[in-house]
Amino acid sequence: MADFETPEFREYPTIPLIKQDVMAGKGPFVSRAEFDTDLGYPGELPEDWKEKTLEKMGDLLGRYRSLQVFMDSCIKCGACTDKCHYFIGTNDPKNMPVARQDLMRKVYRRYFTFAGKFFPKLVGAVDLTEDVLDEWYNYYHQCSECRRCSVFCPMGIDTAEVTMAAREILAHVGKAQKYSNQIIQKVYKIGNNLGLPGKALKGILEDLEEEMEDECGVPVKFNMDEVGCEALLMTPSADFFAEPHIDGLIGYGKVLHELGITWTVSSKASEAANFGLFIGSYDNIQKISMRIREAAIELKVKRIIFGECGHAWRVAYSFLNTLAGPFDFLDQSYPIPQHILEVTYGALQEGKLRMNKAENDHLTMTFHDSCNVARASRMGDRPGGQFDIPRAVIEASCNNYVDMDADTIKDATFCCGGGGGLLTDDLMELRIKGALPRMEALKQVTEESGVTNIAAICAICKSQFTKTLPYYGFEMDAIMSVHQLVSEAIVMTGSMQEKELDGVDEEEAESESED
Amino acid sequence: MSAFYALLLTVAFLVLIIGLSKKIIQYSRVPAPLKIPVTPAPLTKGGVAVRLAKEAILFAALFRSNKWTWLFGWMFHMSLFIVLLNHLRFFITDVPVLLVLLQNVGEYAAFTMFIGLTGLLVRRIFVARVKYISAPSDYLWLILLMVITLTGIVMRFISHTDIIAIKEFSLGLMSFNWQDLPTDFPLMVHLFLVAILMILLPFSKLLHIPGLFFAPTRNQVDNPREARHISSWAAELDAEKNKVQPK
Amino acid sequence: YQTANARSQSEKATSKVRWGMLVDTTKDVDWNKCVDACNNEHGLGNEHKSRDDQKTQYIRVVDVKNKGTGYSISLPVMCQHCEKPPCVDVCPTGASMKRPDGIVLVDRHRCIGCRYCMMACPYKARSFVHEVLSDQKENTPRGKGCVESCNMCVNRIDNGQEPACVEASDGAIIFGDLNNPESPISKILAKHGGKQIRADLKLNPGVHYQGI
Amino acid sequence: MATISVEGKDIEVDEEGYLVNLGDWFPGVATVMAEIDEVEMGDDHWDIINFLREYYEEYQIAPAVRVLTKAVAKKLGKAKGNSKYLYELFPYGPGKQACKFAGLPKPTGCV
Amino acid sequence: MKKLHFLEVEGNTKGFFTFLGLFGLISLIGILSAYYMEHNGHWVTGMNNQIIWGTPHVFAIFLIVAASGALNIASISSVFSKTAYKPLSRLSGIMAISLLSGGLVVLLLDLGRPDRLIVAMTQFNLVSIFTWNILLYTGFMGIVGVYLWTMMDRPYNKLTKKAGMAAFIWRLILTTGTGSIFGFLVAREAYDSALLAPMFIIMSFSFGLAFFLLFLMGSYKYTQRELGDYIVSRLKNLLGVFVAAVLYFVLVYHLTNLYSADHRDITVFILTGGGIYTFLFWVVQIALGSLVPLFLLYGPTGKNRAMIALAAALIILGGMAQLYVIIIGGQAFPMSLFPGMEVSSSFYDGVIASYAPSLPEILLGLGGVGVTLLLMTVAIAALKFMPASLADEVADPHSK
Ligand code: SRM
Ligand code: SRM
Ligand code: HEC
Ligand code: HEC
Ligand code: HEC
Ligand code: HEM
Ligand code: HEM
Ligand code: SF4
Ligand code: SF4
Ligand code: SF4
Ligand code: SF4
Ligand code: SF4
Ligand code: SF4
Ligand code: SF4
Ligand code: SF4
Repeated sequence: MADFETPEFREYPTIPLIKQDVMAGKGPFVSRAEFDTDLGYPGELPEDWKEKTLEKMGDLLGRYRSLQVFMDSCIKCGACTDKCHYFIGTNDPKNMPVARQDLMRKVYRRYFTFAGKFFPKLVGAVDLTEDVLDEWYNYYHQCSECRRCSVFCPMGIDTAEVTMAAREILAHVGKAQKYSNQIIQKVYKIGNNLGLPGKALKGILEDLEEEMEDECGVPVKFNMDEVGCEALLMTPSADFFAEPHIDGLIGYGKVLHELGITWTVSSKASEAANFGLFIGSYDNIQKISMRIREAAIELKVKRIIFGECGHAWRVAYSFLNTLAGPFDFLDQSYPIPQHILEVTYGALQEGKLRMNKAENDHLTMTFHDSCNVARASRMGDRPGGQFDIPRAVIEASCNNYVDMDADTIKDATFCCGGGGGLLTDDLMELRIKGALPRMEALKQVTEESGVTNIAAICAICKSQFTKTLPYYGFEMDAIMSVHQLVSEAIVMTGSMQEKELDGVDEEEAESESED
Repeated sequence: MSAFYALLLTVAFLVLIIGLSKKIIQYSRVPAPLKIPVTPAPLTKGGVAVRLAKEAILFAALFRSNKWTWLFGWMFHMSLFIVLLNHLRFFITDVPVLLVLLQNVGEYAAFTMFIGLTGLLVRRIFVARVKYISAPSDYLWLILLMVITLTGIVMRFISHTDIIAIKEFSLGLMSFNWQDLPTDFPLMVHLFLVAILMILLPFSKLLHIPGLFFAPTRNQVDNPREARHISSWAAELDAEKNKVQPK
Repeated sequence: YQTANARSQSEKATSKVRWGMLVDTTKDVDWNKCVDACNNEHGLGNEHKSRDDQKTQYIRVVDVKNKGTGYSISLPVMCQHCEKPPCVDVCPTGASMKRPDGIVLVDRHRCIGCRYCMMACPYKARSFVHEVLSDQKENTPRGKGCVESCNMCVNRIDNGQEPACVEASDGAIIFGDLNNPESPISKILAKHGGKQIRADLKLNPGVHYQGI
Repeated sequence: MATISVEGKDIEVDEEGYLVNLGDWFPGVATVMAEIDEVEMGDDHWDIINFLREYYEEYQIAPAVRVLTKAVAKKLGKAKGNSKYLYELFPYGPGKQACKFAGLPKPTGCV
Repeated sequence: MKKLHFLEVEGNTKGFFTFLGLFGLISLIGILSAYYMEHNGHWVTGMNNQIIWGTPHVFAIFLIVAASGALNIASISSVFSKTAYKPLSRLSGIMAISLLSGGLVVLLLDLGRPDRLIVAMTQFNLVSIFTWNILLYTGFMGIVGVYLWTMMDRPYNKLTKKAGMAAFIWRLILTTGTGSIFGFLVAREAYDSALLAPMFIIMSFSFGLAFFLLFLMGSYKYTQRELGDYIVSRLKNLLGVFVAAVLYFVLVYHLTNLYSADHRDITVFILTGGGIYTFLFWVVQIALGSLVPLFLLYGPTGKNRAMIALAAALIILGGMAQLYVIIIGGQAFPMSLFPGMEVSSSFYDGVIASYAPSLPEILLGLGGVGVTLLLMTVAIAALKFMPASLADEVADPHSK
């Protein structure tokens, strides 16, 4: 199926030697005008692309302090060079974070700095040519904007910011990426990334309600467009559509039901994800975020709860208040927005949920810190809550939990390899190779501690894992949602599981389980 | 010769101050429209100060990242800091007691600085990854600093210059009362290169000095849910969109 | 740091000579006069804070008594200017040194005050300066934290004078060149013999005694 | 834009091999696409493809994996009502490969 | 046997900062004491022209000797290929460096002119064993540093054995060198024995291991990591062997001295002369520092962690007493200018010298211990020295 080789596990992680141009190429499919125009981009390379490029670059330098400072302050110390999973997996030196930044920095120096204007050779500045633009396109679509490099950079330089700026500039000269733009366009037209129309969504949710009734004997509601619910649930559309995502959705439903929180999804804003982040476009991030505000107002909810999704949670946690706030019309006694894990964790702390961990005894779990949660947002009220809370929830749901190697978790976590708008089939080689470090860490715990499954809290991670796991010799369904574990373990009041466990009314329980 | 150096050093100093100030003003003017601290990040301003101090003084991130680079880089920077403190005695008449004490130990900082620089240069030449990302200027900076250090060492430990005259010269510089400068070769080289360094600093990667403190990934407080973060042009953009309001 | 070396390379300090002393303990002299002369010469006794057991003594009077016979004598003991001085061997910095002319002394610019030489000296000839001193003699700029001992009054010898204690001994101590068979000290030693303290240690001190 | 030729007709497909105009589909298209992907089409495959087309007709979207597996289970028995079975039929995934053969647009997003 | 993982200690906790502050304070007090002595001169101490090396030297030599002993664990693992000790070898290496640093700081600050450190480092008298020791100490740091590097950087693991061998040989020489500082003092009867050097080596094993065991138990307790019985019981058994060996050497040492005319007097003085040295020897060194620990380690309490810790602490105490007796007792006994005669003078010839440690001396000595612990604390938080777990299934090679 693949025309490339899956990298081999190394005996132990070492810094690879560089291999020039392994990943040279054209990059992912370029978008077409039909997808671009709604987003405010031209769709094709204009005549005066060079001026436009530099103009946009100057504009961004004046708009983002991050970009301006990062262009100047890299000391070329090389600390970041071995930190990117794409470099480790591909060995292409242009996938070293600093080299990736340098693609733009070389042009920045040539046109925006004194030294580069007069001594380009000395400081490694280059002219802007179409080749350079192509190289940008290729390599800035080999960065999942995971920020791992910035954790290790002594200057705090975040390559993701540079990547976003580069993609924004590229889009402005008609070199946008098809995958992301097509999806954003679908969000504008239909309401979610997948293009699930309201009718289909309703059908799925009704199906789930039936299933719950059958399985637990409890009327767990999966509302859509219900006005007057307590909470608006924002979750990635993948949670309605894909496996194992949907098992997570069932978990949210059970938890919220058990806590007596009425909730609904909105057909208008049926997508938590915000791909505007990937293309680095402030306007689009804001436009997409605004739907949430509108839905919350229309449905008259008191709180907004986000499902398991890394990039969605980053935008929600860090930007939503800025972009679509102030949310003074919501109940201020809850965090705005709140993560479903914060809800579940809080309830567990207060002893409001009954968990039967034994349900998950056949599993030995480990946890993949989804990088956008780990390095770009927070949960709970203290720094690092984003690490402790998911683990606490997992450990409340199952008896066997093991962490992967300390250098590959928490804020040093390795990206799954599919984030940042790269979760597309045309980048499969990159995705598989970029998954190497994560797979190695997983391999280690499967061998040493008998780990069977890995949980994640991001829709992209889950999809990416289902693709990459088989390449590395694991089972495709080893990836699970955290709330899938919760869903298995939770004992809802009045459910068949509760009766079974408590032995009350055995006959009835028996007769029901038989049919 | 003295006049040339006096002029050179004065110009260099002015370039340094003006150039650096312009950059710092630029950095503080460009908005940071979104909250992008790398988490886990501190929740308070005090916490941010501690975080930045750890980075500036201990090079904490670099330590996590690469122990060898940290070793040499930190050795170089701390030594440089001590050397610069020691240099204060050329420019102030009342040297504080602490500084006098420091100078006993401090004179050897030149050597640790040189070792640090050598380590960094060796790494740049022999580690393929680092070599790949290095432009000619990256080597030249290290060499420039090594030569400054070497000439300094020569003056201090091998062929002594007339410190008294120099002190007069530098004090004179500061009061625009130009004095004669001894014309020792190491001193000439030393001062010339120092002037070059001061002139180039605002246009080079040495902008990492202010850059570190302006990086939004490190200097932002992690409180986006608690406090609404709005920057200038983002606010304009906000106003344009007539936002839906609850009825 | 060339000060003392400069001296040793001066004309007189050659290995052709070996300065030594001969102490005649049978003469009835008040050895304390020698002690006073030494203290006076080198400005000793200006420690004001040190306890008695911390004060410097270059030269001291030792009373020896044979428990069996009851026979007893007194004799002055100072640095014996050993030919193979352990103090020099052990000194880590080379501050303890022996000049070619046999005089053993401490280079105060080099001494780090480790006191290993004191541990090594079998004659307890050395003292450590326990406090900040002032009013030192110009020729003996003693200082806190350094070790010192009898330096055979190098300052006087290099000026052609005899050591202060010799001068004060009314002839009971003879000073001279042990290498020169014609010198008075060599002649007397050749004729009447002399003994070294703890000769068993084979350090061949430059100070010899009669009557012990 | 690329084309594939089916029974003498040139049919437009996009970079990834999906039909550009959904109306162009007829069963021969699926057969040819399967040949290109080296999948041998059997009755089981056709069951799925027909189901996909029916679902799309009604909802304007490919069915979610869960919906599909349920439908398969209903029709072919519980043993086959899981995604493993579907992956056996369509190695690159029922969502994507089967949709392509069925002439549906590619479901993109976080899947 | 589960796989071994090393992990830094969490540095951002209250407990960590408490320990950091505590050890920092002890170190600071030590340095301030040194400054006080330096500023005034040594007249403020108990030292004098007879007792030349005082309490700080006892501490310094203890730490230096223990440093070489602490490396023993690593050597056993990589030189003698005992896999059971492999989990401990990194900690052993860094502890050797820390102990040596602590000792050297004390030694340096007790100099009459510590400001001339550079003289000591640049002007060598190659005849002096002391000079050799300075070279040995710096070399030791370097070699152990390289050794640690080969242990901690995976690609260089293959060199560990060689580096370990070099470190092993080096430290034998080093301890012999430290012992020889005394051995070369021909004038002093107490030290003039060929047995001193080997005795120092075995003492180093004992003190180093006791310190190591104590630190290991303490640090695992406070970081809530698991420390299994296997490791503890192997270490405590080894410790017991070393204590017994030291005891044996002490016995032989004193017996031979009693039979040699030259050394009889000093031996009788220490063993029966009464006074502080006799007390320290019999009560602290022999009883509290050797016999009681042997009982605690091998007796019915042998499995009780608290008792093992107590035994290690007592061994350290006994070791300090032993060094005090050797160093200060040895100086207190008068040198004989005229063997067989009775001697007296204004310079305290022929009398037992008096010495009472002063507070600043003790504080300086403790400061050295503080520096050691401070370095260890920083080190285990900064780099991966400590196994994340030493539970039996990780540490015991017999567990499957
Ligand atoms: C620092 C200095 C005085 C100053 O304020 O400048 C100095 C300081 C001391 N001298 Fe000196 N001497 C200093 C230059 C000299 C000089 C001049 C020179 O070197 O150019 C001499 C004369 C040499 C000569 O006459 O040839 C000098 C001849 C002595 C002597 C006599 C040596 C001798 O052999 O007679 C002593 C006493 C001794 O060494 O026992 C002495 C002893 C000392 C003592 C130990 C005195 C004291 O502590 O009270 C001082 C040691 C302090 C230290 O830290 O080194 N100092 N001393 C000078 C350091 C120069 C240097 O670093 O090299
Ligand atoms: C059963 C037996 C020997 C026998 O046949 O009687 C045994 C077997 C064994 C056996 C055989 C077995 O368990 O079947 C093995 C092989 C285990 C394996 O899985 O590879 C074994 C690997 C060791 C190893 C690992 C060696 C290696 O290279 O891996 C070590 C560690 C070492 O050498 O540092 C080790 C250190 C001891 N071994 Fe061991 N070992 C025994 C005692 C000991 C110790 C604990 C004796 C003691 O009381 O201290 C250790 C003696 C150390 C020494 O003399 O230096 C002893 C009883 C073990 C028990 O726990 O019941 N044994 N002993
Ligand atoms: C006005 C003068 C002046 C400036 C500015 C100056 N130096 Fe120096 N530098 C000196 C002098 C004078 C010395 C000799 C210092 C001494 O003897 O302690 C010296 C010495 C040194 C030494 C030797 C170490 C030492 O402690 O003396 C180094 C290294 C050094 N300078 C580096 C630098 C660097 C790097 C800079 C700037 C970034 C710098 N200097 C700026 C005057 C200056
Ligand atoms: C005013 C002039 C001046 C400038 C500017 C200057 N130096 Fe120096 N530097 C000196 C002098 C003078 C010395 C020697 C001082 C001495 O002998 O004490 C010296 C010595 C040094 C030494 C070594 C000796 C010591 O005292 O530690 C170093 C290293 C050094 N300089 C580095 C630098 C660096 C780095 C810079 C600049 C970035 C710099 N210097 C700028 C004057 C200068
Ligand atoms: C209180 C402070 C202070 C003042 C005022 C001061 N200096 Fe200095 N000077 C120092 C210190 C401190 C040193 C350091 C010596 C060293 O460590 O190298 C020094 C060193 C020197 C030296 C070199 C000594 C050596 O080590 O070779 C000379 C010469 C000198 N100063 C001359 C002057 C002259 C001339 C002036 C005034 C015009 C002056 N100093 C003013 C503090 C001062
Ligand atoms: C607040 C002050 C400063 C901080 C926090 C700082 C921090 C750093 C860091 C973390 C690095 C990367 C690590 C390395 O490779 O060494 C670095 C590199 C460097 N710094 Fe600084 N620095 C500071 C001031 C200075 C100053 C004042 C200079 C020069 C005069 C300087 C010159 C350099 C150079 C030349 C490098 C590159 C080293 C190389 O080539 O690898 N720095 N700095
Ligand atoms: C305008 C200002 C400066 C003057 C007048 C000046 C003068 C001198 C003089 C006279 C010496 C010789 C000192 C000696 O003989 O001991 C000297 C040495 C030195 N200078 Fe400067 N200097 C100046 C600036 C700097 C600067 C900015 C640096 C470094 C950044 C520097 C570094 C050194 C060094 C390192 C030495 C050698 C150390 C020594 O000889 O003690 N100087 N300088
Ligand atoms: S770590 Fe940061 S400063 Fe260093 S090379 Fe990478 S981006 Fe540049
Ligand atoms: S942000 Fe992530 S993917 Fe991008 S360069 Fe940095 S480490 Fe690589
Ligand atoms: S997948 Fe993870 S690591 Fe990669 S860009 Fe997204 S958040 Fe960053
Ligand atoms: S990528 Fe993650 S955050 Fe983004 S929409 Fe998909 S599931 Fe949500
Ligand atoms: S799914 Fe992948 S890309 Fe998304 S946050 Fe998780 S690791 Fe990052
Ligand atoms: S008597 Fe002592 S101080 Fe004098 S030379 Fe001999 S050993 Fe050295
Ligand atoms: S005290 Fe001074 S003279 Fe004596 S050994 Fe130590 S350094 Fe040498
Ligand atoms: S020779 Fe001089 S220094 Fe020595 S004892 Fe006699 S007087 Fe004192």
